[in-house]
Amino acid sequence: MNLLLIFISAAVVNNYVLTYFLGLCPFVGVSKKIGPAVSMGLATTFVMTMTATVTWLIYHLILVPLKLEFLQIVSFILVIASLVQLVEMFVRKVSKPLYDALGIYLPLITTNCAILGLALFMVMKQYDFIEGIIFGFGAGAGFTLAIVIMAGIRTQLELADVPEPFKGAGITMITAGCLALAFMGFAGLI
Amino acid sequence: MKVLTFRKGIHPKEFKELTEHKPIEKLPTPKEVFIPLQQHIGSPAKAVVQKGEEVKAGQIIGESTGFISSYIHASINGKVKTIDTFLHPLGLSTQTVHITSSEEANPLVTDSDTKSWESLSKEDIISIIEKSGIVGLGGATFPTHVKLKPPKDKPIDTFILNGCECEPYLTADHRMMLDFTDKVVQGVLIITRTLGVKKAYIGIENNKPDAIEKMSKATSKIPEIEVVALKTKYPQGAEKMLIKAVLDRTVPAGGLPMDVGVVVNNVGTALAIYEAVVENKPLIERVVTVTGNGIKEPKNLLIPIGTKLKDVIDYCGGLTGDNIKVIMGGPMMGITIGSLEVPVIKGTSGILCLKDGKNFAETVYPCIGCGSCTRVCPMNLLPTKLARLSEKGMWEMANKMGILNCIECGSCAYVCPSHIPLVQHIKVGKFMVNQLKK
Amino acid sequence: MSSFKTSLAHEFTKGLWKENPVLRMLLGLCPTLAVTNSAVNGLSMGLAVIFTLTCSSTLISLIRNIVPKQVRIPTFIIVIATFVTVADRTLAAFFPTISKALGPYVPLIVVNCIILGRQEAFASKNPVHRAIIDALGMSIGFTLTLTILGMFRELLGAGSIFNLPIMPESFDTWLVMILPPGAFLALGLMIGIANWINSKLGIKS
Amino acid sequence: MDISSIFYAIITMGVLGFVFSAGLSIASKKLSVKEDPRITKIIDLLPGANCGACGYAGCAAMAEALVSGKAEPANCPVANSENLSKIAEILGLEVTEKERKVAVVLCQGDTNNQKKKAEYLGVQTCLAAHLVGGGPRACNWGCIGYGDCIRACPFDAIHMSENGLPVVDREKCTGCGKCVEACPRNIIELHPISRHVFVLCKNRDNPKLARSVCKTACISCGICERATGGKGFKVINNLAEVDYDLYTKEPVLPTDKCPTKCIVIVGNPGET
Amino acid sequence: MEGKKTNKLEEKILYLSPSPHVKSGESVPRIMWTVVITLMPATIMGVYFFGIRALWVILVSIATAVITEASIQLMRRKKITVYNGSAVITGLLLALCLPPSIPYYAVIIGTFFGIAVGKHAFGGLGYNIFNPALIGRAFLQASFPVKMTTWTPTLLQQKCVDAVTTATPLGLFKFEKVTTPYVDLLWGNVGGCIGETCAIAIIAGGIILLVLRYADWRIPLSYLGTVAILGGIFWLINPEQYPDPLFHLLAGGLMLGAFFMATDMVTSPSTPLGSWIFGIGAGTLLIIIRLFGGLPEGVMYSIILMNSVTPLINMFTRPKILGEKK
Repeated sequence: MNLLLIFISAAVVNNYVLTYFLGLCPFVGVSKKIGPAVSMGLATTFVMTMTATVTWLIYHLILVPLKLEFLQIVSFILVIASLVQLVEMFVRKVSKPLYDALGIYLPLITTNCAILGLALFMVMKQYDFIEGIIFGFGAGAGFTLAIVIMAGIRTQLELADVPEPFKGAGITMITAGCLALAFMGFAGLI
Repeated sequence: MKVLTFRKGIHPKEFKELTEHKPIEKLPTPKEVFIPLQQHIGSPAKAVVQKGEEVKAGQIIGESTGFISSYIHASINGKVKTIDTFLHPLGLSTQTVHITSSEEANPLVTDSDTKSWESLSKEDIISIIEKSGIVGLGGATFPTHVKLKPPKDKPIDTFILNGCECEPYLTADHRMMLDFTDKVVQGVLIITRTLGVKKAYIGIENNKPDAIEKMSKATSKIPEIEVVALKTKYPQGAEKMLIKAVLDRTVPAGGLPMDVGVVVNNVGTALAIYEAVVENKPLIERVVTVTGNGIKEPKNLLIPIGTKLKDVIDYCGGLTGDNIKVIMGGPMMGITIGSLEVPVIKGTSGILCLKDGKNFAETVYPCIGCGSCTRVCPMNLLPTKLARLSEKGMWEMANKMGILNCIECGSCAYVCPSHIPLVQHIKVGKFMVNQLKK
Repeated sequence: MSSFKTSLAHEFTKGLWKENPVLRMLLGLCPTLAVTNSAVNGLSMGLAVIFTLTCSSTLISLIRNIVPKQVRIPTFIIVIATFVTVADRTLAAFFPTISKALGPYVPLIVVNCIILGRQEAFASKNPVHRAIIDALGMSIGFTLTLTILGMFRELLGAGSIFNLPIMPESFDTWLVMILPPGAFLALGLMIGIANWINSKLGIKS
Repeated sequence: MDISSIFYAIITMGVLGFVFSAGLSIASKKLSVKEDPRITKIIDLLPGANCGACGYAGCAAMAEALVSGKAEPANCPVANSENLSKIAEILGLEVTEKERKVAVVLCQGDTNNQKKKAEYLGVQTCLAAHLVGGGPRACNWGCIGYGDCIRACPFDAIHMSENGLPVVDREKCTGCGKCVEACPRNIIELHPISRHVFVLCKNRDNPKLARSVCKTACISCGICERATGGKGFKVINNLAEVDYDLYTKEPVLPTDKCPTKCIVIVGNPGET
Repeated sequence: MEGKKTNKLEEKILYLSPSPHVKSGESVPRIMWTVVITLMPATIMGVYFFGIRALWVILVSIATAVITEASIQLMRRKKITVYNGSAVITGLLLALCLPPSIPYYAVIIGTFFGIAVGKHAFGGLGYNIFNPALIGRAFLQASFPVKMTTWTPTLLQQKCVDAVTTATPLGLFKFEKVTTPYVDLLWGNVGGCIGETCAIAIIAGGIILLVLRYADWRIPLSYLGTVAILGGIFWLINPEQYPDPLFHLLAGGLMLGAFFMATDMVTSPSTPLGSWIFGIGAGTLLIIIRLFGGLPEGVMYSIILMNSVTPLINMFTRPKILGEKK
């Protein structure tokens, strides 16, 4: 039950994008179409789960015993950067269409705040190993949920008569605001 | 009798009472006719008469130029004045033979030539039909002889005569079934024989009980022909809907009726086939419903091909006002005509004149997503989505959503509370998608 | 020489408006939205970014020729992370309240797209003085945007600016403005206004 | 902080760094995908309008095609010659100077000249009007006047005149051909900028019909053909055409002789 | 653009227009005004129970909606279309789901937000993703949480009890486990938003809307059905903890939401299957929020959450084209 709550909390109640503002670059950049949005969401979920696993190990097995907690930013980011670059190379090799669809945002997963944020939050909340992984997975699922909903809305908005200055980022932000308003309904769920 | 139908569709007000009780009248021979060499789907015919040449009604003046093409005949006795471009009801001007009537009367080929058709071979019949320039008279104008020669890998087992006339206002087919019952039935027999099918259905909407009764009586002794009553619903007369209703077979998307072993023809076509095969009379005139509140005396007229709309309208007492919309065909799928100088062609099933043209400019609201169009689209498309995609130039997406399956029946635009010209947007989309495919 | 000066001036001013990282390039949105619930927080975050971006741009511009291509991004990030750690610790030591208010978003400067983006797009390709000017322009543009956004949200959400009460006592604060939805809405509005001004000025996006 | 923690920090980061960089460098070898560095350079040199005039999906696709030898720099009609030669340099090609093409609207049927046929109440775009009823103007060959070409132009080089006829800005026009594609009546064509004499009519109807719909329609009278002795103008299918191959540099222009004034000099001689 | 000139060829000017040339006579204003009329029973009952102040709230809201819409259209140099009634509906609906004691400035802020941001930022009528009235309400709920949850008793209740504030039936149950009699719920003599208390009046209007086919019957049916079934399941599990299904249906804004908000054509799916999914989804969310969330009421959130996935639903429930193989 506890794990379920952690998952729901990370996925909906404290949705990464809509309440912590993490992972906004890809959220804005890759939500124009459903297909890429789904792949981005899945890629991020994958990286997030992996990150949660690896950073938990590094933090608790290396940094804490050596009393090097102050190195967390540097070491986490190093781990994440390498991990993402590996994923990038892998995707590029395996699926060119996927690589093309994600475009420059794959390297930007590195700088996806959601991922480092995830690691930092995980440490802050003092989750144990399994909880950490669930937390990472839930956060990824929440990110995927938000970005796919957003992509659906934006596909529809492409046919809409949005006022010129609001086209693109403006209306995306406003839509995100409305979504955030809607997600407030989940408050108190846990 | 069980009443058959298809899913979805609409039921617009019929307005058939204007002409449905008026027997077919013959239009006096006009002073001049303009006969376009392109009156059918396919390549245009090639003129085989010269300027100044005397021609007789029924004489071939244009020869078929390909597999999908058709012959064109003079519709009156007279002299070829010019062969040049002239206005065409479908828009672009085309090569047209202009014939002025000669003084003498216009005796057409008469019933005295009647011959028995039973002795003719299949090939002979098809050849006569081809030489007589018969095309689908419901409006599609697809050359009929091609339809009667289906490819070997598409066996045909059923013929359906389309007597639905689901378009409001139009009564031409209805009157043909009443006034020429036996000829139509004989026409059906010729077609079934030529196709070599065992079963033929005559589908008639149940708003024409008199036609159902008369046709049933006429066919009661012919076992292979069955008259079926269909629910009065638009677009019941569209091929795919008709096949669905009568046989419960679904024509595959992008396919033709012959893919499910069916050939569909219109009442007018059957009549024309009878006249061509038995009476030796090529397609030089056709029954047209002239109707609407914009015309003084609505009538069902037998009109020589090539007669100018103006002459027809004058015969019917002229228009009733200034702001008139003149439509060739029915109100759902017909096209508006910008000039009364254009001629009646083989595909003209009706001339509809509607009053108060200014009121046609309805306020267009944005789509409010009410879903009415989706509920009525007989092809199960999403008309509003297709129209929006087309409007925004997203052709690829439109193609993916099946824009080419639209039969342009107009049901969606009929019900649209926002008055969006959905059909026009979709027509543009279809045109562009086809362009891009090339 | 004059062209040299104008180009430097251009490098500086482009960040303020034309290529404003937040409003025009949509970079660094996470802190923009997260910490602008008050003007002070926005400004502090901006200052932290000015420090980090300028320092890391300088360093990366200096070492740009000796870093192999494959490991450039990790290298950039480590450099950035180092300076961020410095900023984070400094804030925590001298301004504990602000540090607490900004929470994990200071460490998250590491992954702020503006900083990495500038390294990748500019500092790693340009000499030191240009890199510094560019970094200053960008980060000041960022700071200004954040401060204004913070002022707007604080005004409506708490009735004050820089903690000074502005609105009359009877003003009923719009709580939503300091909540997440308010952040999105205010930023969307600001982007819209910026685009509108630009279209009036004839600058194409 | 004591010495040992600094020591540990350095060791930890060093080990971590070593492990990951080793992993990465192995991976980069194993998983490397060869990408031509020239592509990015060429993308920078292409105009970036993604207009598609080259026949590819956009400038990036064009760059790939260029590198793979499927396209030539000259296929891009938009880029200036300086950039084209730079691209050619990157590719190691010789670039041939080509003459700039601009769009010409071959119709004068504005609302003053062309008769009005009917009230048109449908969708206000040329294509839609062309497909349904042909729009409000009488000529079936001429300009409909709803400005599809103007909306299609990515360079803001075509504008509607007061009387509803598109006018090309010959300086801004890059010859990308978007308007040519957009015009359902095909009255816009691309011509080398050095051409100035045009028959501004596409009406192939018989003279009587043509004259009845538009004041400035070509009525195929043949005066132009006779005036140039057949070397310059020819009437084919009811329409006079300029024979640019035979057209001499200094022609006796029959512009003043054309009874409907449909032969016109467009642009200024000498412009490039 | 075309000058009026007599054409020598034609004496009469004819009209060209795309087919079809006959229309059903339906129009957007007709639909919108019908919705307004069907909301009248609920409105009248609201004013009856909560007095003249409720009427003022409604009028202020409608006026703000109309003025906001008109000024935005003026600013965007678009045709002003307030007479088509869509802004009036937004104003009216928003007022009907506000507490009667809400300050007027909040009404203005909420309506302005709903129309300006919820509707016109997305392009105006037909393009909005979220129901403007509900987005306006959600904005108010987040801005003024206390004022939005302060309820006044009805005039009838005030005669019997001397209280300034009361609680809604849902709130009473959630926080105090007090049930309200069904008669009061049906009749509407309970605390709550202006237009949501009288179930009978809402159902009467809603039925008219369904009969006229101005609302898709699938949405209210599946929405209410899901709430009843899920609510029933939980009630069977633990009748102490969870209220019975009838209470779920009648209490709070569910009726108003199901008949008038969820069925908003613009923001609900346009395919039949989509309508079912929409209703079931909204019902499930409602039960989750009501039973497990921090708030007693979840109609508004359940609908706007489903609004947000409507584009996705539409996309994945495209009907199969006749004869299409998959």
